[in-house]
Formats: sequence, structure tokens, C-alpha cells
Amino acid sequence: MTIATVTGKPGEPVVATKNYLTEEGVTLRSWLLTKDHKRIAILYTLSITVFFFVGGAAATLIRLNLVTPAGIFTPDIYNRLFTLHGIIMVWFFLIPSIPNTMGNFLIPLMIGAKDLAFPRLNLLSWYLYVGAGLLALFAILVGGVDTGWTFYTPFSSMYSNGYVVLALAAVFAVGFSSILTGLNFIVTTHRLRAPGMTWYRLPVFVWSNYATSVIMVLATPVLAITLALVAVERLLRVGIFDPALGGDPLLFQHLFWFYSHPAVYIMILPGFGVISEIVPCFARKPLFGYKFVVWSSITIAVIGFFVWAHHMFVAGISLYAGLVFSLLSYVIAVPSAIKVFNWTATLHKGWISFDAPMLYALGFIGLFTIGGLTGLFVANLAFDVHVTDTYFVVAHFHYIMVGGMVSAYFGGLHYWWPKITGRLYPEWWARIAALLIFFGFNLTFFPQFILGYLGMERRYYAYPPEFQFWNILSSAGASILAVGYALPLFYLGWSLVRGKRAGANPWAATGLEWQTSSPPPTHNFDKTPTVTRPPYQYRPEAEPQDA
Amino acid sequence: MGSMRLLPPTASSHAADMDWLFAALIGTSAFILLLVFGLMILFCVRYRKGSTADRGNRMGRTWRVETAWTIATFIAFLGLYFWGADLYVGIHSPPKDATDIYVVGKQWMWKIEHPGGQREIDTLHVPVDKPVRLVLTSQDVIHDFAIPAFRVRQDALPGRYETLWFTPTKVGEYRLFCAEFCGTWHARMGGSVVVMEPSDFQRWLDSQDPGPSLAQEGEALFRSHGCSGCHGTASTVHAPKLEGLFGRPVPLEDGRTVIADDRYIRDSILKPKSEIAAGYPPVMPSFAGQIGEDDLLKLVAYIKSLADKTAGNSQAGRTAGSAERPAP
Amino acid sequence: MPEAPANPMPEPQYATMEQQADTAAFGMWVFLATEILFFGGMLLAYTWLRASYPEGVAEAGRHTRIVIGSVNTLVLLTSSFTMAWAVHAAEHEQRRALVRLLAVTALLGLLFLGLKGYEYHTEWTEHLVPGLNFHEESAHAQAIELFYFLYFLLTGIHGIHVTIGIGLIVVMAVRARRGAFSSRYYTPVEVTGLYWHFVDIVWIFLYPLIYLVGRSGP
Amino acid sequence: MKAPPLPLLFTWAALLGLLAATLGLAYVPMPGPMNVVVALGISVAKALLVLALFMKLFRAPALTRAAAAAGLFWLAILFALSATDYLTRKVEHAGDLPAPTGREHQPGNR
Repeated sequence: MTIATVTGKPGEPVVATKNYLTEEGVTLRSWLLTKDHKRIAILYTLSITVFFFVGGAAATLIRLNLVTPAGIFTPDIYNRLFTLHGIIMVWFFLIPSIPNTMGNFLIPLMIGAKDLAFPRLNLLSWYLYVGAGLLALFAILVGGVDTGWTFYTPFSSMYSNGYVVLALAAVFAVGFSSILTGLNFIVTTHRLRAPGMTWYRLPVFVWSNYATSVIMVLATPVLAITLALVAVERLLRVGIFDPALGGDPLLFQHLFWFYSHPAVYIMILPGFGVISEIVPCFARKPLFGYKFVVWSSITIAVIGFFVWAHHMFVAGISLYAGLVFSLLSYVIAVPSAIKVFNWTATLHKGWISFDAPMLYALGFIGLFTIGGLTGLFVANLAFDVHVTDTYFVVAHFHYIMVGGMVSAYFGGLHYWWPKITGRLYPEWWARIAALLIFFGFNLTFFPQFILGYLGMERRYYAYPPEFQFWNILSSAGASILAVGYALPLFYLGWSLVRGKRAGANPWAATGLEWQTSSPPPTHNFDKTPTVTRPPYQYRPEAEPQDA
Repeated sequence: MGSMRLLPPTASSHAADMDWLFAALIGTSAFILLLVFGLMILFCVRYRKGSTADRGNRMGRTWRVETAWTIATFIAFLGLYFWGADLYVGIHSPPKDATDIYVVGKQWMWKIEHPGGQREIDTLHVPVDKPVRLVLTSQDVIHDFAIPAFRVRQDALPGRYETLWFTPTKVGEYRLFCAEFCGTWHARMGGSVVVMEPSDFQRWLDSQDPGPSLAQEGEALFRSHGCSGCHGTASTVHAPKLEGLFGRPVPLEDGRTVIADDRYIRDSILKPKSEIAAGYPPVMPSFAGQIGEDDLLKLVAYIKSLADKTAGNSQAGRTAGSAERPAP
Repeated sequence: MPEAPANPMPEPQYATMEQQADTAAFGMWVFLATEILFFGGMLLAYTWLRASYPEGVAEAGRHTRIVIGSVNTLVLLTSSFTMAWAVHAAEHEQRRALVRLLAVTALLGLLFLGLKGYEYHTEWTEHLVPGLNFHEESAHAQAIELFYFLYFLLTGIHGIHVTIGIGLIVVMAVRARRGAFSSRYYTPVEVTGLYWHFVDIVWIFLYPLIYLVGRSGP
Repeated sequence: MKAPPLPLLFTWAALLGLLAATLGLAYVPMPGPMNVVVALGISVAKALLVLALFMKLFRAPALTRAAAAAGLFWLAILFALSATDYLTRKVEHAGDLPAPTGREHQPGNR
């Protein structure tokens, strides 16, 4: 990629004298009032890590409880645990994970901009996120919410005890954090691209965050108003979701899934973006079928809104609606399949090296493929009648969300770690963690497919003894997975202090973010770059500098 | 510790169909999975950095390949869709001769009533090889009646009826679960489905104290709630007569005509002002909140039992007694 | 004391003031798209209610205060007009006109809220507030209660939007008085105007859905 | 203060005219759903006037129009696909199915 001006000469490690970590000062105040997208990204990364481990702790306890058929905890504690796990992981980890950390950090860098369009909104979004997160934790831990993350009425509005209204308020607030982020990304991508950065020169990471943002902006408000309606119904005992009050519980489910199904794509699309950056870099080859990958992201974002009622095949929707929504669900499987084929084809005739980010990316492709293919099972009308609300569904979406998205998150974190911190992490530790996560994950969740087909239902604190074998396997896998997830905390933390200094471009990657110093200066580029070539122009002879 | 079981028992007419569908889904997935994994591993080995494999003649134009695999996957997916849709329609089309069994879910038990009035909780007895249709409702939150061995499940919603049918094919005892989260003891809301030989089933039915039939109980409720004060034969109030009403069209005050079916009867009890029969004053009070779901079922059953009566002859027991028994 | 120069520098991420202005306007449009879906959820609920209980909704609609509702529609439409005029004044650097028109717009907004408040008061005294103070003898009591449930939600959330809009307009008026805007820089006024017009459009749809239901009936 | 620009003034007058029309027509009994259709039709007309002339949408860049259209398009998705369920749901109602009567098995028949 030709850049008019970059810091330092190409190919030479740039030692950052001036960077965003120190330039504005190092006081707490300078961080909490920052408008720099990179600093806000760091704030997000720190807080998201906290929530990830809170949600993960709940998951560990859930798996512990399920080691014995009778359960270890009381049902009420168990019900709160899976509610905590669901709410925290969905809204406080998965949805903001890649967009608000790497997206925030990288989108302006990748398009050659100095910041996002609305830096103040960006900071406000973080404050909303943190405030909502603390409120959610308070509501669930102190008040004991046991509705599950889905808040199905009339259970949530009339029968559940605990601080349901507070939990609803927290999700309402974090929704607005998400809307502000989406709005910022859309506007930034449209208006702040560097000269020459045409749409088809954008990295796929920017495209997929753009598609994600469209969903955030257009789906989240529906969730917000729906949860508000549940809260009012709970407070006033009047409402439109409880049949005893004249309402219709399926109306809640329609409105809820109008958001929550597209939200699944909020969670996975940014992962597609990360993988589309990593695979070409470590295969030293342009991404296969760039335009197909790009347009499949956009297609997924749009069709993602057409399929929500496939969560409701046995909920009492009409036969006709079931037929329509199942067909549309099969349609959306096609663009997802296209992406997998394209990543695989990118490997063809490349010069592949297996650094940690690539291991995570390959793990992502494998796990996402299994998750996506089992999506065909649950989108199938008849088959869904047997497995809805069983562990088959649990396994399916964990393959996408955890196997897919969390692998992508870790892959991206390792890939851009040198850019973000200016340091290199210990490669072998990172590879060990990547392998542990891959194997631990499969051992945890593959048995759950079998459990689901056998008929083990979701949200059961106790289960019939014939299911124990597979549950023990799953819990054993979870312990390996927990170690795998905890490892990066240590070696990445270590690298901040002792890691080797990274040059501007340790992977010899293309993309504007690698053309500025590591860590980048506050306004990213000393002079706005000009772009003249499409992305991913990899040449095999350009070896990574520090490898 | 449980065994390493891979498949649940196959005990209904749907189950075998479903397992074939499962096999087809697994076959398609395995094919795609092996293709992707195989190519990935092959490429990773062959084109690893440092290998001397030939990298010349890279694919220049990609759109042909892209179009080809887009169309191929779409056609394969469509095939699976139609297969599943066909089965789904079947699962939702109960045969005419299915026996109806009423199921009411409440936190945290299943209350089941057989047509003869036999009642059970958390256990469902059914004869083998006879189609059974369950009519499901709930008294509180959403539950879900799930029988994995039959490969069927259906949400039970408060305030409306959902149905579910199956033909058990194998004698035995199978697990019954609640599959929709319903509160503290959700995991304990279940029991078993017992499939019996028809003769055993008949014996079981006979050994149960059937109590009064649904319709007879309905008649008692009809009196105790004061319905007979207006709708009874001796009443002087100008209220619609219920004999011979069920299943017939009813002209409404607003000009529409509805069929007097379960829904109409139910709504007329709970929301009497919503569909007023033509020519009658809207004086009936609403019984919403006063009559529980299981009592409503009984009232509806009673009014149904009056279907082939003419006014002036209203004795539910006698009516029911003279009806023919189900074909053996 | 002017709070900002009449031709300020753009923020660092923008090349020119024009780019910054266009971007702000586009950002507001994207936000309005969000708002459409926010009200959309409630409108779907309303549609469901009306389809499920046509008679009840019609009866409830006849309960509403048509005079207040219609006057309020008139007030908001007029305020939208004065707002559009204010943006025109800003564009042509008519500072006094701008300040006055913004003030009139804000006052019309306050009038709207005042009338709305009075309407709420009468509904309270007539026991039409669901959950808190509802008593209705009609056969369709439940449907009427649900109608009023959605009525208070829709108008309440709309009222919050009006309040925010008035706040923004007052800020704009103060800044305009201090000479913060020029024909080159009036983006904040324009963006505030977009928001205010949107609030007006929401009301344009709420008006027939709330006040005109069932008027042709008995 | 100068006189208002004529296009804005005319728009305002048109809006008030439409308001009067919708108010008046609401009291005219019309067949079927025509009252709603007319009322919402007039609302759409009013909204278009505000969008086009007050918010200058039709002179705005294509991008801005796309943003406005996106909101409406997704609203349409919400309504249309919900309708696939609500407009066809009656079919599934228990009342339409052959219903049990409690007659099949009676004590007297043993």
C-alpha cells in the first residue's frame, strides 16, 4: 500500500517516541475524560475483561453443578447463575467485545482518520456501558434475577422474584451504549475515510464492523422499548404481554427476537472481520473473493432481520409463519457458508505460517463451521421440534459465540497486541493457550450436542442420571477451557512489562494501521495518508520483521 | 454414572422420521465439514511456509468458483428445508381419529385429564399404536410439554390452547420434561409417559376412579357459577340457549357470523361483550379471573356435550352415557 | 460575551468545517433511524392491540380529549414551521430573527407540554390511569386499560423527546444570542431542527392513532 | 424580523389544512378499515411535507435519504414479518379442531 507519509522509513522498526499512552498525560483523569478513540478502546478492553471473567466464573459454577444429576446448588442459585452468565456474556461481553475494543481502536486507523466522528459520544458510550454493567451485577447478585437472559413473559413480568426491573434497566442502558457506538462507526466509515480509501479498498474488518453497526442502530431500539414495556408491566401490573391482563406473550417474543436474533450477528460479524484480516496476513496472500466476503457481511446484516421467529417454532406461532421463517433461515446460511469457503480458499497456494493469531483464526474457522452447520439442524422446522430448548441449541450457539467469537476476539487481540501496546507477547505461551482453548472448547461443547438429542433440557439444575456421562465430559472440558482463557491474562500482562518492543509492523501486514508507529500517536497519522491500492496486497518475500 | 448413550429411545411415529432427517442433516454436514477441514489441513501442510510446493497458476478470476459453491449450498439447503417442512406439517396435522387428552401446566406440575375423566399428575398413560392429541394450556407462565422419545414438544401458553399429537409405537416408560424455563423447580417439572398395550391401557383406565366426566363436572360448575340462572331451560332471562349450539354458526350483533367453537365459548365466558349474539342484550358479566383454566375446559366440554340436544333436554350425564364408545 | 468564534476551527478529525457540518447532520439522521425503530416497537404493540380488541380501542379512542389533542397538533405543526424558519434565519445570518424564532419554538413546545399535562390531569381525575388509578365500568374495560397503557407510554416517551427538544432549542437560542453562529457555521441549529421536526412527525402519527380512533362510531 | 420564506409558509398552511381534513373525516363513517386508511394516509402526507420541506430531505445527499429510508425499511420488516404470524395464527387455534366432548368413556358404559 502506498502511503504519502508515514513515521519512519518503510521496513524499519519505528520506535514510538510520541504515543497515545503517554501523550495526553498518564493521570487517571486524563484517561477518564479522554476523547481519543484508542484510549477509550483501552478502557473498554479493561472493563470487558472484568465482565468476561465474571460471566466465565458463573459458567464454571454452572458446569460444576452439572457434574452430578442431583445438582450441587439449590435451584434458585442455579437459576441466578445462568441468568448472570447469559446477561453478562451477551450484553456486557459478546456484543461490545470486538466492536468496542478493536473496532474502536482500529477503524479510524484502518481508514486513515484521526478519530471517530463523535469522540464525546464514544466516551459517553463507555460510561453508559460501565454504569449499566454495575447495575446489572448489582441487580443479579444482590436482588437475584432468575429470568434467564431472554426475560420471557409472563414469567419475568409477573412471576419472577428479584430485581428484574433493575436488570431490565441495565440492559436498556447498555443498549444505548451499543446504539451510540454503531452510530459513530457508521458515520465515521461514511465520512472520514482518507483520500483514495474507496469502499472496495476498505479492509473487511471495517466492512464487517459497518454491517454490525447497522444492526446495532436498527435493532437495539426495539429491544430497549420491549424491555421498558416489560418493566412497566411488572411495576404497574398492567401490560400487553401477560394473557391474564389481556396481553399476548408471543408479542413479547416477536419483539425480543427482532433484536436478539440480529444481535447474534452483532456478535459474530466482527469476528468474520478479524479472521479476514489474519488469514491473508499469515497466508501471505490476498483474501480470496474479497467482494463476496464483503457483500456476504452486508447480506447477513440485512437478512439477519428476516429470520427471528425461528426461535419460536414450538412457541405457538402459526404453521405458515414457521414455514416462512425456516426458509429465510436457510437462505442466511448461504452467505455464512461462502465466507468459510473463501477463507479456506485463501490458504490455497499461500506461504502459511502458524503464529498464535493464525492458530486462533484456524480454530475459529473450524468451530464456526460446526456451529454454522448445526444451525442448519435447528433452522429445520421438524428437527427443531425435537431439540428446541435442549442442550443441542446450547451447544450450537456456544460453537458460534464462544468457539467462533471468543476465538476471533483472542485472535484479534494477539494480532493487534503489538500495535496496541507496542510490545510482543511470548509466542509459545500464546500458541499453547490457543490449542488449550480449541481442545477444551470441543470437549466442553461437543457432548452437549449428544445430550441435546437425547433430550436434556436447558436451564435444568438437575437431570436424569442417564445424562451424567456426557455432562461429566462437558464439565471436564470446561476446566481445560477455563485454564485456556486465564492463560493470556498472565502472559499478556507479563508482556506489558517485559515483552520485546514491537516495531510498527511486526507481521509485515498491509493495512494503514501498520503504517504508523506502535503504539500510534494520539492523532494516528502525522499527515493524512493517501491510499492507491486495494487491501491485502501481500507478497511472500516480505517477511515479518520480528519473527 | 450414566451410560454412553447416543440416541434417545424411538417410540413414536414421528421418531423414526425424525431420526432419518437427523441422519440426512448429519450426512450433509459431515460432507461439508470434511471438505472444509480436509482442504484446510491439506493446504496448511502443503503450502506451509518453507515448503517447495508449486504456487504458480493461482486462480485469477474467483467469481465462477464463488457462484458455483453459492448455488450448490443453496440447493442442498433447500432440499433439507423442504424435508423438514414436510415433516413439520405432518407434526401439526393430527389424524381425525386421535383421542384428545387435556393437559394443563402449572408451576411445577402437569395436570392431565383423560376424556373419560381419569386424572393423573406428571404421568401420561397412552395406548400403543393409537394416535393421541394433547390439548395444552397453562395456568400461569409458559411451559413446554416435551417427550424426547417421541421427538415432539410444544409450548403450553396461558390463555390459549396449543395441540400436539403422536402415535406411540413401542410399549414402555419414557421421560416427560418441561422444556420452557418456568421458575425455581423447572427442572423437576416432569415425569413419565407410559405406553401400554391397548388391553392393559383399558384395564388401567377402568382401574382409575374416573370421577365425573369433564362434561358432568362442567354441568356442576354451570350451576354453581350461576350460568343456569340465565341459560337454563327454565330461565326467564332472555339469554341464548346452549343446546345444539356447539359447532353451529352464530350471527353476531355487529353483522359477522362466527362458528361456536372452543374459542368462541371460551371467549364468551371470559369476554362476553366481545362477540354478542344477535338479538340478545349484552348483559352477561365477565367471568375472567373467576374461573380457572381447568374449570373452563370442563365448562366448554359441557357445552359441547349439549351439541346434539334440543332445548328442554339437558342432562349431560345421560347424553354422554348414550354416546357410542370409541372404536377399539 | 461570544462563547465561540463565528468561524471556528473544525475538530481534529475533520478537514473542514463543511465536512464537520455534513457529518453532524448525517449523524442526526442515523440517530433518527434508531428513533423510528424505538417508536416502531410501541406501534407494533398498538397495532396488535387494535387488531385484537377493535371495539375496546374504538371506545377508548372516543374517551380521549379530542380538543386538546387537536390543538396540540396545531401547536406542534406551528412550532415545526417556526423551527424551519429559524434554520432559514440562521442560514441568512439574521441573528435577531433566529433568537426570536427559537424562543417562539421553545414556547410552543412548552405550551404543548402544558396542554399535555392538563390532559393527563383530567385523565387522572377520570380514573383512566392504568395500574395506578383506573376504574372503568365498560364491557371493554380491559381493552380500554391496555389502550391507556399504550397511550401513556407513547405520549409520555414523546413528551420526554419534546422536553429534550426544548432544552436543545433553549441552548441554541442562548448560543445564537451570544453570536456563536454564522452563515458558515450553524450546524447545531440545523441538527436541533432535524430532531424537532422528527418529534413533530411522531406526533403526526400519534394524533390519528390516539385521538381519531372510533370517532365515526356510536 | 423579515417575512418567512414562502415555501415554508405554504407548507405550514398545507399542514394545517390536512389537520382540519383528518379531523373532519374522522367523524365520517366509512366502510371497513377506510377510516384508518384515510387517517394514516393524511399522516403520511403531512410527514412527507415536513420531511421534504422542513427537513430538506429531498435536497439532501443520497446518503442522508438512505439513512431515513433505512429506518422506514426496517420498520416495515418488523411489521410485515410479524404479520406472517398474526394474520395466519387463527389456523392453529384449538377451537378449529375437532374437539373432545367428554363422551367417549363414561362410568355407565363400563
